[in-house]
Amino acid sequence: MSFLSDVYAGLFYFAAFVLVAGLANKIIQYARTPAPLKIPTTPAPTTKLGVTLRMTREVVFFESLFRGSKWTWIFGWMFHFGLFLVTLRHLRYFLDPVPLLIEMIQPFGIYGGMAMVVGLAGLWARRFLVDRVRYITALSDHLILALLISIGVSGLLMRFVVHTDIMRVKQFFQGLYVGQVQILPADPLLLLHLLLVALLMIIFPYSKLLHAPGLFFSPSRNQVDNPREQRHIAPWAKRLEQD
Amino acid sequence: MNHENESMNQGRRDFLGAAAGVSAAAVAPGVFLHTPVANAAARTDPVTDLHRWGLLVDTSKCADGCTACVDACDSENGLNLQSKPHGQDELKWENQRAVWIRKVKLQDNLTGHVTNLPLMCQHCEHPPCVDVCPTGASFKRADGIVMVDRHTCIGCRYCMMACPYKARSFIHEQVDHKLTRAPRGKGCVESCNLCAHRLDSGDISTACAEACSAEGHQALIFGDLKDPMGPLRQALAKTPSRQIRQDLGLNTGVRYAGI
Amino acid sequence: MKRIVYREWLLQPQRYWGLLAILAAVIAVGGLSALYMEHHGHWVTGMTNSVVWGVPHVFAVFLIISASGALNVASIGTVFDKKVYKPLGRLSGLLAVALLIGGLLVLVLDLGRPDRLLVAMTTYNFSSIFAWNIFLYSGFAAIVIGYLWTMAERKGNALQKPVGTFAFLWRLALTTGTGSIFGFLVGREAYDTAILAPLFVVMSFAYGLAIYMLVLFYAFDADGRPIGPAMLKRLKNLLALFIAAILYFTLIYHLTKLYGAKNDDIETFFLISGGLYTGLFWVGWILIGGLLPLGIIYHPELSQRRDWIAAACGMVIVGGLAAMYVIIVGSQAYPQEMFPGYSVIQFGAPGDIGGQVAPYSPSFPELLLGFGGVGIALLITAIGVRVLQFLPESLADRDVDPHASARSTA
Amino acid sequence: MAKADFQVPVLKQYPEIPEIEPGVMAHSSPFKSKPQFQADLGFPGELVDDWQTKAIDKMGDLLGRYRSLRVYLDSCVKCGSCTDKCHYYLGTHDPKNMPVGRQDLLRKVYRRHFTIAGRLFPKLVGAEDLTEEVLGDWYSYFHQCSQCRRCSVFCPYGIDTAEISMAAREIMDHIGVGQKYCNEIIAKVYKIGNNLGLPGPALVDTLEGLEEDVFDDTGVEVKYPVDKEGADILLVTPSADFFAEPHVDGLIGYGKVFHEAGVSWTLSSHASEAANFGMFIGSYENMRRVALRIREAAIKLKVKRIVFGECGHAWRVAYSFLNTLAGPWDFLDPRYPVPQHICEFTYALIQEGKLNLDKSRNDDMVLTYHDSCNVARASRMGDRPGGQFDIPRAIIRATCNNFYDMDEETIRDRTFCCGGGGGLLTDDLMEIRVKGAQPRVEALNNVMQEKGVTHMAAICAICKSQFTKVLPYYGMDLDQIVSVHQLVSNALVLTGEETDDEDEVADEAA
Amino acid sequence: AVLGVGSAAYAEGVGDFVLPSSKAASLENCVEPTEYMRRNHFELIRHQRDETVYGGIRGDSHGLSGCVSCHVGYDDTGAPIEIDAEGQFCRSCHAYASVEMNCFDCHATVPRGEAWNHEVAAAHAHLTGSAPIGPTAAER
Ligand code: HEC
Ligand code: HEC
Ligand code: HEC
Ligand code: HEM
Ligand code: HEM
Ligand code: SF4
Ligand code: SF4
Ligand code: SF4
Ligand code: SF4
Ligand code: SF4
Ligand code: SF4
Repeated sequence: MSFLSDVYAGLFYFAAFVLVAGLANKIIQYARTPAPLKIPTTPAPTTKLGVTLRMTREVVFFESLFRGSKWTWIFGWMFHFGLFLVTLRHLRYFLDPVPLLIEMIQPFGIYGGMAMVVGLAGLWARRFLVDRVRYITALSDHLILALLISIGVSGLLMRFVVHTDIMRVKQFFQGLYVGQVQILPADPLLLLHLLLVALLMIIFPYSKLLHAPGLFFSPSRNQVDNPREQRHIAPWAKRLEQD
Repeated sequence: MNHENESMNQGRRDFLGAAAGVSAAAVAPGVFLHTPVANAAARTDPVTDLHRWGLLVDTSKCADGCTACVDACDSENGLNLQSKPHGQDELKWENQRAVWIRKVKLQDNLTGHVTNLPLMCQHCEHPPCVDVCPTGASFKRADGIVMVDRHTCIGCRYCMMACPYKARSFIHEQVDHKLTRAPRGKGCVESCNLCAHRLDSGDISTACAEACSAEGHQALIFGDLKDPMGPLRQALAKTPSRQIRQDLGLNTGVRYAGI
Repeated sequence: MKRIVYREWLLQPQRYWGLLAILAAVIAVGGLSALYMEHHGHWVTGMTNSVVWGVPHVFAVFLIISASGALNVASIGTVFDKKVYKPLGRLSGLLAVALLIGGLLVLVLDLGRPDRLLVAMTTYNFSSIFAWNIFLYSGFAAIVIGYLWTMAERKGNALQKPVGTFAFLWRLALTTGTGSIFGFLVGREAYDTAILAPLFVVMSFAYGLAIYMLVLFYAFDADGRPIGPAMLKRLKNLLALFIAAILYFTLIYHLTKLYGAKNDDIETFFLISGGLYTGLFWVGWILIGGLLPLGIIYHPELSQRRDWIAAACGMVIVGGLAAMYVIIVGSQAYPQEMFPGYSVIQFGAPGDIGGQVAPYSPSFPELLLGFGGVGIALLITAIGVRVLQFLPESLADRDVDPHASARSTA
Repeated sequence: MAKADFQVPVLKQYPEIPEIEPGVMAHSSPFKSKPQFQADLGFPGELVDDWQTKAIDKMGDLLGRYRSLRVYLDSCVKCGSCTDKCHYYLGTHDPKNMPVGRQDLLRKVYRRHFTIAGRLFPKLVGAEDLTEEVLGDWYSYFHQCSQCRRCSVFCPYGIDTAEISMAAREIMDHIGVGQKYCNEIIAKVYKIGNNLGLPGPALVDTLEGLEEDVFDDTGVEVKYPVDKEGADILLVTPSADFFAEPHVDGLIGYGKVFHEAGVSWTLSSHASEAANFGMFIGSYENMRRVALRIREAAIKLKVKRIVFGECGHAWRVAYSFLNTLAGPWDFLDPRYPVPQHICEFTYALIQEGKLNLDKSRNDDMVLTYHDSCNVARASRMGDRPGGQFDIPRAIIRATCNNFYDMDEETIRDRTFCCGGGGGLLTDDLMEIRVKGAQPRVEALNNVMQEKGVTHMAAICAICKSQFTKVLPYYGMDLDQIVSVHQLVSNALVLTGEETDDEDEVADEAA
Repeated sequence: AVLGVGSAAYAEGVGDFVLPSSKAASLENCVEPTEYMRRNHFELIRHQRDETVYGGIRGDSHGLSGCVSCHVGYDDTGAPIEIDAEGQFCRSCHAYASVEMNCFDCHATVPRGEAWNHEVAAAHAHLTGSAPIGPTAAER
């Protein structure tokens, strides 16, 4: 029992470290790499504010994907929006006291969970049904979907079928903040859920999940369309001029 | 207004027919043997259709100026704990607060004769409120009591539209004070439930009928419409009675004598 | 066969975003009103235990039946194979879904416990028309979306006719169902009649078409697409037909009521002595919603002018709201008759209403909520036509019906 | 109809997304560049020893220099949104022509060498070593991308396969595998000043010919000056404009517009080429070298403004990169953007009412307009986003009575590339050019059938050349493609022009 | 007065949320094993709710009124404290876990006018706000 708690405590310390360090590393790498040319996909906004709006539309509504593929958009958006709600709902395990806003979103998180699983199922189905998508799918693409679906399903099962002791779960994670290992309820579903979550955290910085930070660094989306007005030059290109 | 009288007579005949049907049901084998006794303990098994609870209002006995039944219902069911929201108009509030039973005074258009009667949910056998309720929150218990499951009521108020007796009330405001036996909250519809909690706790009485007796009027008689020996059926046998809006054929559980 | 080319709505960005901003503001105000009413409880509205459905229901029912009517245009195209209506089909479907969502949202936000929406969607009482309506509504949305898909996706074209026919039947059921919400209320004098169902069906045709035409005119004007005179004439004649049908069924309705002799009191109430309700009936329902638009449509000059036709559509809509107000609120205000031959001289406590006309004055938030619903419907439409190809590039007569224009020029 | 030794795609009424047919285009690759031209550009002449290591090193170098490459290689989630967007996929059905399929050719090597997952579990994430076979695929398929950026419009992360193609071509150049067409042309620019290798005197000759033609036509002396020092405007235009049809009609139009505007202008023999093939091969250094010629010419001729003629890729480099590559332009007149597009110039004059346009002169044509890919998705005109769509259309509407757009999904930023961009405009790639043109030609065919469209206007030299060559394969006429400024040229009534029917013109102008 | 609030919010063991002043404090177990209650109490009350509302069954301790009567805390004067008040039994948990619970929109938060049963009523006669007990019809 307490052995299990120790193992999970260790696992989560490790996973959190990998997630944070890996992501930080990637983000710094992206930020440091220069973009020597102006390549926004036009028509593009001509002001910073416009770019912020464009980016917001991409992040919130998946605008380009909407234009590209309606089915993928429906399922993809369902999944991500569901995931977003679930994440907000999960904050209750990690914050104390729980902010009012999170408290108010709580009930919607459950719908989010369902939407997430349905969306993932749709996305997965597409990987089998559409020949073009089947062609570009690697094993890892299937595995990530399987991982996320398993997390979702185990969570929903806990919510609706085999309840776990939420108080203890929260205490466990609150304990981790201060380096104490509290008792984690030894419910199999919870243990599975948490194991998969730790796995997700670990692979995040080393897989295609990098699309989340990647979008913000995509030059075709985040650049202002003003090359005639402002000279844009990368440091290494500047050096060419000095020769 | 000749035809009105006619329809009243018609009503009477209908009722006799209906009453015959009731007794026929009660004579069914096995049923007859069961007589309800007031056991002090609360019930542990679900209600059945061996009973159908009802009331007889003898309007001739209902006193002008008396509101004992209304007051009793109010305190039994916590209705007196409602408070007018700050700033609300007095008259409008009277039209908005929950009322389970009201005292009605009628005057005959021809004779000018004044009749008093209490009006509450009539516990229809074929309740329109139940028919229309989208979620099934309005329901009829096996023992004939029509009530609202306020855990599934969404507050659509369709049942209020459907009820011919204006028996239902919508809770228009936040309720601060409530009784354990009578939970109540904003946004649901409710109405007289024949003091179901009393019945379920082993007693056979309603607060209103009890209060009327206590006042010495005996205008309200509560009982089991399926028990031929019970006080209600005995009283019905003695007095001619009818249902309000008998034309709708709802076969109400509350009957009126003297109108 | 000639293809119909559809294009996204290419309104100038500033104008488009301005429009969205206005609609968003209307919706926000409506939302805040709902929040306000929900937070305090319904006592802040004009509604009471006597008039339990107020202005929100007027708007909601209006929007819902209009939704079903808006689909009419598509049905004429697919179900009745009128080719010239085909290009109008997609917008018709979109508008139907949008209006339905707008109406339902108003309905839901006026519930006592909107937080139990899930209860409403998971527990059904199948003897309730209302419950059937929930099915009818969500089914309607789903079918119309499917129908839109068959119109937009060529793989689905073959299914267009069966799906369209199904949608058409479903829609009739829906309006009939909505009408029946009232028609089966035996306890209310005004409603207890089967004629309400067909009345609602023709009302839905007219209101839906009027809204459709206004939206079409605006959208086409805004990005300079042509509507041919033959097309215009067709639409406006259709509208006239529906208006006439409303007037006819209104007459039948009152005749049946008058015929059922004991109803003459409520007839007197509606037609003569009902104060506001009588006024709304004659001026709103009959005059503004019926006679005036008919006059415009059959006027030799005015009927040639797009703005006058638009005005006629506007009048039909105003008349429709008035009709809904009379039907929904008026009938509740009229006292329920429980004791024939008696006068009610006291009914509970002094403010408690029985035996007399119940007062109802709508509060501001109720109105704003109603407008919010309209805003939602328009917002969905505006976004829909912008991001997807709902609008045909041209409704000029030669593009829609080459033979007809050949005939007319010949 | 032109003869083809391959199957020319059939045009349908409605676009169809084909099923994949792996490998059908593997055979298509351009001729390799000769060592001598490689050297001119600073690349090894032929495949170097230990090319694998060199290629990986170069990839590492580019990853450090281009954020786009880094982010794009990491971010793709294989959502499939781009798969049916590339005209080469639609025309050839080869899955490696799906943008993501194309990217993956490079990505699998990237994963193998630059990611932990690819190093540890190559099979799992689809990572592969750079083998000869992979290099072969690179050479084939990265030369079946016209860098049109259509894929980037629909990708949720804006992944631009053009950037990947450019990087791949750069890597290949660095190990000695260059493409003949692009590299030879760049070498020609360095030597002579333009892609076609048209020397200065020939240029002067050609332009004098034009002046005579215009005079014969209109009776007005419109000048086409070269190397005129002190002119206000330096016009940089694709060299095809000097003689190819219908390009040259565009050039005539520019001259007339300048003439009417009353500005002094000149061409330069040193920078007699607007197109910059440095971009096609992804080589910043070469692109910069080509661009600097314009700077040199501008300084030498002491002009105040620079205006570009009708060319798509050229306008991308001019609009988006010129300031970066050859700026700053502080010695030019600060009142005008640098550079300007000829359409912006003409449009401003139309707005001011300075051009007397007789639309009826174009009544023999019913027009549609082809948004050239790089103008549409990689540049802008005017001061509002989307000006690149509105301004040319406004010019066409001002000069023609009959204009219809093609299907919305095939125009504006969703336009289909002509099929010949990105350095593929060479006869050794005829098959891919014809097949890649299919989506565009299909949309054109539809408006021809439905609206009676007869001609398609374009503002790109590559598009014009490509269509004149390719349309016959589809049974259409090569002269159905026209320049936008050809329309202007037709409609423009020059001041002092003798017209057949003075009254009519007066009516029109009133 | 509000005893055990501090410990309640951070209780670790099973049963540590029980308020010392409540009746439950003196008992060994909840209506079901306490481990079970922690995870499933709401299923129980919900089930009981339907039993009561539709079946009229009120003689079971799994009802919400049962919870309140046993778990409600009392202040120094012996007056019951609302069970969903800050730091009280239901709230201490629900606030920590941020689980919304709207039962007490309608339900009484202190035992007050329990179901009509003179035994129950008599037992609570001393509580403020209890329904006045009159003689039943049977007794009269
Ligand atoms: C007979 C009295 C009694 C009734 C009625 C009762 N409980 Fe309990 N409850 C207890 C006792 C005693 C404990 C503490 C057991 C322990 O310490 O292990 C407890 C513990 C609990 C716990 C666990 C608290 C913790 O700190 O872990 C919950 C949750 C709970 N009860 C909820 C309820 C609910 C919900 C109801 C109504 C269905 C209810 N109880 C009815 C006596 C009762
Ligand atoms: C030991 C801590 C604890 C105590 C004490 C407690 N609860 Fe809970 N309760 C929970 C947790 C945790 C959940 C949420 C379970 C979930 O979401 O899976 C919950 C959920 C519920 C729910 C379901 C809410 C929903 O929206 O699904 C109800 C109803 C409920 N509790 C009632 C009560 C009542 C009434 C009391 C007091 C008598 C009480 N609980 C005391 C921990 C507690
Ligand atoms: C809108 C008001 C309302 C809300 C909210 C409400 N209830 Fe009730 N509840 C009632 C009413 C009214 C009764 C009484 C029905 C009767 O007496 O027949 C009741 C009865 C009950 C009963 C059976 C009687 C008892 O006291 O044991 C239970 C159990 C119950 N509710 C549980 C809940 C739970 C759990 C919740 C929260 C998830 C809840 N209720 C929310 C109105 C409500
Ligand atoms: C800024 C935040 C994010 C944005 C804007 C974003 C956007 C997208 C988009 C547009 C897609 C492609 C469409 C699709 O297949 O759904 C996608 C795919 C995906 N996203 Fe995200 N995402 C974000 C965060 C995340 C996070 C945090 C996760 C994981 C925990 C995630 C997991 C996935 C997965 C697994 C896919 C691939 C689905 C498939 O295989 O088809 N995303 N994302
Ligand atoms: C360390 C992190 C996490 C912890 C401690 C955790 C814990 C839990 C618990 C205890 C539940 C049951 C909720 C209940 O019974 O009411 C749950 C549900 C759920 N979890 Fe997690 N989880 C974590 C991370 C995640 C992640 C990353 C995802 C998604 C990718 C996820 C998806 C879900 C879903 C969909 C549900 C069901 C819906 C819901 O209750 O919100 N969880 N989780
Ligand atoms: S208590 Fe009896 S007498 Fe008094 S009003 Fe009620 S029914 Fe009439
Ligand atoms: S009287 Fe009204 S509320 Fe009561 S059962 Fe009949 S219809 Fe329903
Ligand atoms: S208000 Fe409640 S009880 Fe009445 S019909 Fe609506 S859901 Fe049913
Ligand atoms: S039976 Fe009970 S609930 Fe109904 S009116 Fe009488 S006292 Fe009120
Ligand atoms: S840039 Fe154009 S040619 Fe290249 S892959 Fe993308 S769509 Fe195809
Ligand atoms: S659209 Fe973008 S993310 Fe999706 S498969 Fe294509 S390149 Fe990858």
